[in-house]
Amino acid sequence: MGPLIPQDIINPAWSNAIAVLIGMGFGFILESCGFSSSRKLAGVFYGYDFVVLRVFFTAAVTAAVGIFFFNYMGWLDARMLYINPYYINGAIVGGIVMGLGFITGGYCPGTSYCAAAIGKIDAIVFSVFMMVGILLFSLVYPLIENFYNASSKGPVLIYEALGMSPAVFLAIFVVIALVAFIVTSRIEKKVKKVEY
Amino acid sequence: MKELQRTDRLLIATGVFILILVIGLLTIKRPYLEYSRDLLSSARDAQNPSMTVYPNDVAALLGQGSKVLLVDVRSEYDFARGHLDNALQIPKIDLLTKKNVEMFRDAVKEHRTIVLYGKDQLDVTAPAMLLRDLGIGDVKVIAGGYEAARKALSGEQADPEEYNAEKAAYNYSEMAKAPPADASAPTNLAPEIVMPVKKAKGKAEGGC
Amino acid sequence: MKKAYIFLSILMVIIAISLLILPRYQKESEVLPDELLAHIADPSRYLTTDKVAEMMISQDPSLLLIDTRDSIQYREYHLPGAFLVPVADITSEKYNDLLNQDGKVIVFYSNGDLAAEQAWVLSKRMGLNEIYVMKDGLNRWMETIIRPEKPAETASSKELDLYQFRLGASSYFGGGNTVAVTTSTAAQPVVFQKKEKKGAKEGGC
Amino acid sequence: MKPKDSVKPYFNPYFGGILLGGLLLLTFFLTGRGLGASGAAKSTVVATVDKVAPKYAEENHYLGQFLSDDKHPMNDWLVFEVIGVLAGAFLSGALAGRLTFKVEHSPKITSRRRLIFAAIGGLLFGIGSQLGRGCTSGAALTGMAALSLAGFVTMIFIFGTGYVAAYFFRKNWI
Repeated sequence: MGPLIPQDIINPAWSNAIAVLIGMGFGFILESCGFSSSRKLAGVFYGYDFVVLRVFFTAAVTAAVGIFFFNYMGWLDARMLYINPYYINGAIVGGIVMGLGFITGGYCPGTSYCAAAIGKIDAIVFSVFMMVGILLFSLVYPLIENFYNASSKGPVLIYEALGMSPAVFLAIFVVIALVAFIVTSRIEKKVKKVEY
Repeated sequence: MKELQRTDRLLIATGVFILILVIGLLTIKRPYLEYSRDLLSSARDAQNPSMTVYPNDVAALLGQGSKVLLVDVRSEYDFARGHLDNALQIPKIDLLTKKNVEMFRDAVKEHRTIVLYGKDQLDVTAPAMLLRDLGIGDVKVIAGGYEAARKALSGEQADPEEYNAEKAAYNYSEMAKAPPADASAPTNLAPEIVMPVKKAKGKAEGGC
Repeated sequence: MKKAYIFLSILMVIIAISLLILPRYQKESEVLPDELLAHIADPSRYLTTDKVAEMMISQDPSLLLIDTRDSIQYREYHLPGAFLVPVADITSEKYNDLLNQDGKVIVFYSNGDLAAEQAWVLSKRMGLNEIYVMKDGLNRWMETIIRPEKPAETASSKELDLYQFRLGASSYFGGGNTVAVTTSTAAQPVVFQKKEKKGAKEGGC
Repeated sequence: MKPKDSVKPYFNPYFGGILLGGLLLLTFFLTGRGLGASGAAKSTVVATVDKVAPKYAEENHYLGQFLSDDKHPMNDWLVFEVIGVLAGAFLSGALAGRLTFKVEHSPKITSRRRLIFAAIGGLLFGIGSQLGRGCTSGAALTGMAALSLAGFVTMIFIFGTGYVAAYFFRKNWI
């Protein structure tokens, strides 16, 4: 059955309208979870608020389990889903730079939009400078082009890389998430509360 | 964490998610087509000689009457020009329609042998393999195809080896070592080897 | 509140277990049966020996010839550059890397074409693309490429052209050994007779 | 801070996670791809540069690949999605009474310092999201849901670096 738009079950002309609706849901959920507060987000790094980890892991587990079962039930053809290609350099260095950006800026792109939408001035500054950063990246791109495009592995799936079946990996993933939830709750109780 | 105090909505959301999965799993329809044999056993069994009926045995096969389900995969035109008695014409592309799969399964339940034939053995090798992989019994094929079977039925005895398409017809290594049989102009032709233009022609000839 | 989280934790464990015990119907990577049938019904996978010879002569870098016979036959004779992958072992792990190369056009061959066809069906089910079968196999290869038969004088220019190509190919693939002419002529009549028969059977197609 | 009664509490994070996961699943089901955020910023940059200096945009190896004659760079799925994000977040903030113009920062630092760090963070995130071919939502969250290796690696490095560097920036937050 699914995915619907790539298979023309829903006319692709609707895709932009659907994008707005999905985006609204995305923004609403992020804001309602408190992702519009940089201090709440940064809590994950200092142990006083693990909201990021909780939302993130719950969402990833729910969606991954859902995709697996939908595929199993024939509702969604998992082979047609977009898998972002794995470039070792890009993923690692990009991840490190983003991690630094996260701890200094306190937002990630999606959350900065949410925070900007409810009037957080720091988030507006963050979003604007994110675009400056992209521009900067395009300026130095010729210098790092080789590095950026090197070590391409194509769209690799993690269970393939680990040599597992998807079901086994997913089961492990669910258990890891559960352990992470329990451990972080314990940590949270011990760490001094921060008012924000 | 005061947010963690409220769990009513969380439980409802979880319940809805689980409910969707459970409904999905309960209403799941097993596809009517599934491989019942994995690749390994399919590969191991690919060259099982008992799956081939040689032309000389076709008469005996037809003599079994309703114990055999004979399927002709050639085109309707070829079928109209001549076919084996009691054969059913099913084009290759229609072999797996729901109706035909059910018919095959019923035939297997009634202990009938399914035999495919086409214009030659190659014509039915892949379809028979697919049907076997899908667990539709031991689907046999007629070596040499329709023409061979017809000839055998009209009394012409043929050596089964003749219809063993996988038999090496020549001693390849000997033949490849030796010069071309036609030695009229062997050397001066060498420069003409690479002729991409001839590609189309080669294809046209081999269009069969 | 505590109770709810305990319940949810147990639920997560149940999900994890249910993932593991879910019966598997089919390997995800395999081509579905009806798709496979559509490929089977499409005869474009058959390449003539002339086409294969031409690809070999032009040293097409994407060409990957696979010999689907057994190792004895392979050692006895195989097409130049061909790799041995017996049909019964084609699913074996050790041939995985060979068959799963990007940008390769795989051509299966055997003595006839049944083993090659079976290898094709298995590979197609495994999800390989760009795979072909050399029609009529090495038997035809010998008749057309190694020992091309001279067409009648009245044959069309197309056939004559093809013959010229085959003669060229023949000398490319091993002809030109003039010393052996006398020794092999004795065996030739037999060979030719057989070829005639084969050709007659061929007429059905 | 506003009076307590006018500000609604945040969602239970697990509830939010399940909603977000369900939304992600729906997105995959409808479009075959996941959510994203930084892609829209990239499209905006491409469109802006194309407007200001079209010649440069075309010549630039990086920006040039996102330009095509038949499609405006802003006519992109992610741009529309982010318009939705802004609207949805505004709606949520309005319903919960969280709409205020302010700079949120730790009481130990000044607003100025917070804004400077936000700018640095934005800059880094802009560069990093291009290097990593997606941000936390596009690469990490969506990638993890689809079980892609890139998603997991990116996620591990974002948060790993965050934890390593957290010590040096503690004054900004706690």
